[in-house]
Amino acid sequence: MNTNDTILNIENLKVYFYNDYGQELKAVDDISFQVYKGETIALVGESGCGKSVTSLALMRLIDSNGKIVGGKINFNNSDLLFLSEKQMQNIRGKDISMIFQEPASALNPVYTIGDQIIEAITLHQKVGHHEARKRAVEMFKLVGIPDPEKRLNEYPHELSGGMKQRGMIAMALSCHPQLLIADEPTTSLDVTIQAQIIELMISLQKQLNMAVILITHDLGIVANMAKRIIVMYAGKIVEEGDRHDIFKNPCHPYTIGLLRSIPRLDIEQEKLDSIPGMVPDPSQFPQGCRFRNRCSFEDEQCLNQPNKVNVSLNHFVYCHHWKKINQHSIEKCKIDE
Amino acid sequence: MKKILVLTWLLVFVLGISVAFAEIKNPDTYVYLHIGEPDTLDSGYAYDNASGEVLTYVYENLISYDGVNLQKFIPVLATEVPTVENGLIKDNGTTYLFPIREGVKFHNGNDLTPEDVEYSFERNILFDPANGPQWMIIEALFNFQTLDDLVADKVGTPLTEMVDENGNLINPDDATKLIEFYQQVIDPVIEVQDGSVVFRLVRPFAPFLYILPKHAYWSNIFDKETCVEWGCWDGNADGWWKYYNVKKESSPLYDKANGTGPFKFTEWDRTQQKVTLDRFDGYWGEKAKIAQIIDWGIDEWGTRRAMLEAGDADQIYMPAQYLDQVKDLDDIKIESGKRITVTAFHFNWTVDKTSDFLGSGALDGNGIPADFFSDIHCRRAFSYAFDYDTMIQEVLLGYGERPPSVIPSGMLGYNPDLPMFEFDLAKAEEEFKKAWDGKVWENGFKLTLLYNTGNDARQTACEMFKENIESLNPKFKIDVQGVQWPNYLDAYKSGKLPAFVIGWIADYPDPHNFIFTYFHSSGVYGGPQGEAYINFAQENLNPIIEAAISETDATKRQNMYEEIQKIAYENVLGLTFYQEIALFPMKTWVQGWEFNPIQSGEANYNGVYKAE
Amino acid sequence: MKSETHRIIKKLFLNASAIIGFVLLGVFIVIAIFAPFIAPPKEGRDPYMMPIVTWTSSPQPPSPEHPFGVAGKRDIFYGVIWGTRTAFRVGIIVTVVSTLIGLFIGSIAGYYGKLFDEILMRITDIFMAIPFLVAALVLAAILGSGLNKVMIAMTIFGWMYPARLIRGNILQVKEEQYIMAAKALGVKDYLIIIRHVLPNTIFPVLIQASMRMGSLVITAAALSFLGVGAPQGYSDWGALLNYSRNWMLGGQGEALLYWYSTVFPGAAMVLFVLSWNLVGDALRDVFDPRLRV
Amino acid sequence: MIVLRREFYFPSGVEGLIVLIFYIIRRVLFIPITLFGISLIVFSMIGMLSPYQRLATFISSPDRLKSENVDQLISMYGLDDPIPVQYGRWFKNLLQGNLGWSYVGKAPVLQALLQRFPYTLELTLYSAIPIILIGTWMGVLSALHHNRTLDHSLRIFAVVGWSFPDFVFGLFVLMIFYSTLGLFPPGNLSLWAEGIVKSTSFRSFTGMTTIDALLNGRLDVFINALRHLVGPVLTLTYVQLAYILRITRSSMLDVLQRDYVRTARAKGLDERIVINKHAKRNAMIPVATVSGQTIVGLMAGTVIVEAIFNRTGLGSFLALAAQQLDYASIMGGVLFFGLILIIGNLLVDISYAYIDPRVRLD
Repeated sequence: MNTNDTILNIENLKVYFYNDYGQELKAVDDISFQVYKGETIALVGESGCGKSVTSLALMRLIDSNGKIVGGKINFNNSDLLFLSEKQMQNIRGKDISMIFQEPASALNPVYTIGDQIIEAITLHQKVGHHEARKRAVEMFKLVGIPDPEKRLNEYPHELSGGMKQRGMIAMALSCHPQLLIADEPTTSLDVTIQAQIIELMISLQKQLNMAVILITHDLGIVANMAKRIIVMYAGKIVEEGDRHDIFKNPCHPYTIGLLRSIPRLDIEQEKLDSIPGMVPDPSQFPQGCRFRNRCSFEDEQCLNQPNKVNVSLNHFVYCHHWKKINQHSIEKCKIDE
Repeated sequence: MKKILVLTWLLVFVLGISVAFAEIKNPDTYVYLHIGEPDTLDSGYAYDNASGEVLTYVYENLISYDGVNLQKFIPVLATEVPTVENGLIKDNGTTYLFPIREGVKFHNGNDLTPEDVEYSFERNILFDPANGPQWMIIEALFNFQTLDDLVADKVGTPLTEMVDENGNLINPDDATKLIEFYQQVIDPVIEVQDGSVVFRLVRPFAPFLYILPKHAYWSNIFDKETCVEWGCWDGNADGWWKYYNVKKESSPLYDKANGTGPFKFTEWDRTQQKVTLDRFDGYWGEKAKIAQIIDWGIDEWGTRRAMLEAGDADQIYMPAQYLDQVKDLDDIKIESGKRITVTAFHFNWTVDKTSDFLGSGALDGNGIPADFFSDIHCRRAFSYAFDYDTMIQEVLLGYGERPPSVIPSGMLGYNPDLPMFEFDLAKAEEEFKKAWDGKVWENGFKLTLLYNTGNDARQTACEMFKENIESLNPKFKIDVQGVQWPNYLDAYKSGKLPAFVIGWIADYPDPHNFIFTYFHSSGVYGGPQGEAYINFAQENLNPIIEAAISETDATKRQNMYEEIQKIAYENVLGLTFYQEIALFPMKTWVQGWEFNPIQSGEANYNGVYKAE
Repeated sequence: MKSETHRIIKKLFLNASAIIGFVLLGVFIVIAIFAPFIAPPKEGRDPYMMPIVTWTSSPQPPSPEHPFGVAGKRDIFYGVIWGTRTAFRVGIIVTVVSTLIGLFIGSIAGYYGKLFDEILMRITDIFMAIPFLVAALVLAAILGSGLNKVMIAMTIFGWMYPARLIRGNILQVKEEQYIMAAKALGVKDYLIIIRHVLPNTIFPVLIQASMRMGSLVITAAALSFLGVGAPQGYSDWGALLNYSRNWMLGGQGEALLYWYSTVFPGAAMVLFVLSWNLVGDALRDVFDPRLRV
Repeated sequence: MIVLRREFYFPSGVEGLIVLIFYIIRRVLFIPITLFGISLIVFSMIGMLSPYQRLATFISSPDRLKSENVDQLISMYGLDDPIPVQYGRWFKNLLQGNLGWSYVGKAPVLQALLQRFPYTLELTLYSAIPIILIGTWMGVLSALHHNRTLDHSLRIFAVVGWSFPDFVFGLFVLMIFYSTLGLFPPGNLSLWAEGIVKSTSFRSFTGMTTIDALLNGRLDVFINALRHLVGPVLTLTYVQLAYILRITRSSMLDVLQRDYVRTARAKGLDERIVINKHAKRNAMIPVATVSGQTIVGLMAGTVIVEAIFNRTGLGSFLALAAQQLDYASIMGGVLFFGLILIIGNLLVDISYAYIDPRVRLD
């Protein structure tokens, strides 16, 4: 994967929120990563670790009480942070588009699903209503919605959860974006529908040669879809690497803990290992490594900020004792694909 | 998009701005604003000022007063005013003869004939609606208060028992009796005699001429032909009872009028309480100076006043207390006039047992017995406890006079030197101590005084009694309550009020109209003054009142009425507060305005006109 | 729990209009409590009746002993001060009673639904279809005029609004799981209503009640305008304004000659209603779960 | 708290129409029952009055009333009959379409009501436009600037309007625009304009002067009628504004939190389109119901404005009837209003289904 076809390069992104008490919450604290054309990258972590905020920051849709305080977001070699709102609007939905977790509430209840898609198409592709309608039907077929002509005229509340998510995807992809951000796309769907949606996204990605940022806390989905995985914890990246590296050779204690807490069918497990303690309150992050108070390998060295260490090609970790931890985990249990 | 919509809407509104000030608005229309609207245009039924002020100029009477002089008459539809000297009053004042003017046209072109005059009076007598004004004519001609009593006397059974409420005879063969009644009792009393109309009274009635002149709209002259055509009584002896005491709204003349007066009735817009009259160019006499009259009821004082200032109104009705609001405005002048009216405070000698204004009903400090005011000391104590001069100076702002008793100034029987009550709290205290041989002062009492909300003068009078009497003795409690008119009427008419403030506007300028009303046992205010009073009146007042009415010699009548007023003073039958001087704010461009104390309206429509 | 209340109080005082609302309300409460000291009534007299100071009925300008001037022969200052007590008395009694009635009817209709709901809601529709002013006037004629009679009328024709609101909320809350769970546990119906249903639906009613506290004063004023309600001379802002309405156009060419007879009672009424509305708005912004901004 | 009033489902196409018609029939069937309920309640209230009290409306010069007249009048108008008998008599007349005579309106009750209805309708419609437009406009503005100066000042401005008794404000408007500036006079029309309207050449289509004037091509009468409308409309608007503003504000605040607004933004739509098209359309649902209620409420609520600006109307007619206890007018008026209110609510509910597709008309 050579570097010149990077479509997105985030450097030292910082996004802080200010709550009613005037405290500053460092939701995203100095994040950097790249996304390559046609590649699926997964942002993984417990809820509240800043992965959604990162995605919203990308689209510059941060709520009113939050602010992007630092860093750069280079997309197609222009920094999104310096674009005017007008320029940003041209990008949203055309070059970068997004789908959300709750299909039920993500679609406007008072307009038919057709209207909402046609609106996106006419906005970005400067085509007449009739032509836009034709393209919407095509998109519906693409995402596998049966009898698209009839479905276009129906209101969101008349569609099932899965159907709505397919509609969302159709809308997001209607203008063939270069980058799709999928924020927990399958979380609210039941398992059978989840599988269909994942297959759909994989096939669409190939067809449209589109980069996808998949945001989820479900490692199962990540294993299926993502080429590269970024593990986030408390607003920071703790480990980054290819799928093989992360699943086969996890170095950061948090990543290991995550992997160990997945229920396995193939081996006997009386008790699931879970990570002790709770995600710290964003207003009082511990000094130095933010995972240290839950890390069994904690020592005074962890008091200062761990820096980025290159474990192998494209595999990085932010931990002082990653070697020791890595060794420990390999011996403890063989984890295969 | 929305902002534009709102702006256009505002723009359209402001488009029609035209600053209209100073020069005379609607120069040939006289706009007079007052409260309420006419009750009916049927002169036989109407008994309120709002109807009166319209009827006075649409219809005409046999005679009229000579301008504002209420002691002298001038002929109108009659060619001559009957007097003993010119022989038109005969048989010791029981026969009056009116020669009828010829060539007079009704608004619809019909001619005035003596038959019209006879029909007008007979129709109204036979109509005699409850709470209507016809008692005056029936009393004058037949010496009975109602047609019902007259029929009861002559036929044996009262009319109300012979006729059901939609005018049919309960027992059909009464028809012959009633036909005879008409032919023998009613018809001969008013007869057409070659070009004149003769009235034959059952006994001399001194103020008979006062019941007939202009402003006495119950004596208006109809056109028989039109009335019959519209569905009134057809004039025949048979079936007259169908038209007796019919409901106000079902009278054919309710909202139609065809008179001989200087103005034609054009329209009564009942959604705006507005009556429009236009000048009748076929009028036989001197034509009115203004072309159109708008007689409009606008109940909100602020709106009336704003329209006067802006010139959209020429004259408005104004309660006295708002005087200094319009006093020194440059384009407004204020005329005044003393009406023949008296406001007085009267006692109920035996309050109805079920009244809830008696408190505990005993002299125990939180109530009064039903016959509290039958004790003269209580009444006299109240008479000393009222500050008559402050009432006139402060509440009426000086626009009022104090007549000694119920007879207002400007009329026979009025004598300013008669004894008057004075305000003296010390004497009031003495009287209270003597009342109910001392029990009143010892245990104290509590009574309720009621007024109808909106009447500022009556409310202040009650509050004055409260302030003064409660200052005499801490055990005295007076509760002042304002109620809506229906509740006031209910309490007052069923004799539940211990004492009440009430006013009377003269029907006609003769002392009998006041004395009978206030003091006679069957007068309008007789009933509400309680059982004890009725007995008292029957013994020592009714005889003199009835004697005075049939006395034709003016000086003798004057002494009789003074005698009655002395009795009233000695027995403290009532406390006269004031005779009001009314105020009439109008634009300075109003000319020819004149006030007649007996008129029911506030403007002489046929005389006013507008000029700088 | 601490942080929750802390958050609410903090939230309340961040919001400017909430501060104005609470401060104003505090001032009115203080005036109402200390009315006998601020404007001492004559002993042996009904304290709610304004003392008569002159017999001329035209208003007198403010003077040292009558700081707000004289209107309708009575001292405006006394009327405005004691008017605060009247406003609270009318507001609290009518709102509390009518809300309780409304809660009772609304919760039964909402919770039991079907037949109850149909009948009770039809009755509510009937009561709402009768124009309030007509009903109040007829009732005043029956009961006699005076402020407490009018309060009865306002209560009889005031319970429908809380009833409809609570019913709507209950219909929504009824579907929630925790109600099903409670039923599954066999908890008695009325206990479910009191412990589960009402606490979750009470806030909108409280907020509506606070709004109505303010508006009742205006309704009372409207009734005084129509000649019912508090008589002239009673310390009630509505009655005072009803008197001063005839003097509002001023006199002798000066439009604002009698400004004080309208400004003082009018300002008192506006500020009173304003305070309740701002408090209501503030409460809704804080308590309404949706508006966690 | 935005509560969906009722569950209505309104599928598009023919199927929807059938559901709609059934729904209307069901609601219409309820009207007589509700009206019957209203008449029972009001009549029983009137029944509690003493015959003397109820006599007041039948006599014109009360202070001239003689005692013996009182009993004669009471029996003539049947005031002392037992209440059920009087109700029965009234009900029998009602069935024949005769609502009795109105002493306040000095005409048959039905005619008095129908004469006044167009004036009230006209005033209500002309006030409804600014109330709803300005109310929603300010509501959205204050929601968009949540808790900032504009939000506070708009709300205080509106609440001051709401907390002003309308007769005080009405007189201010009268003083400023009429007494001093001479711009907008009270009453329905100036005398000359009324002359034209009353003339035979002027055909009355709707009874509403402004519309009739346009239909008759009389622009001058139209302008004059508008000038007379400004005062009352201004008063009603300022007083009623706060309610619409508050509902719009809280509904807008709620909608702005919703996910689909974020989706709209994620689509790259301009903020103005996100607000006006997506957010506002949803926020207007509860506002529509409230606006419906406000319009219907205005019908009865214009008593004081009609009195101050001396306009004909149902409100002042009913208030006068209630003050004088003219029972025929009260009964007729209350039923008339009941009908307007019920039909008004029905229309609001049906429009509800159009505005919010989630709403089912079952």
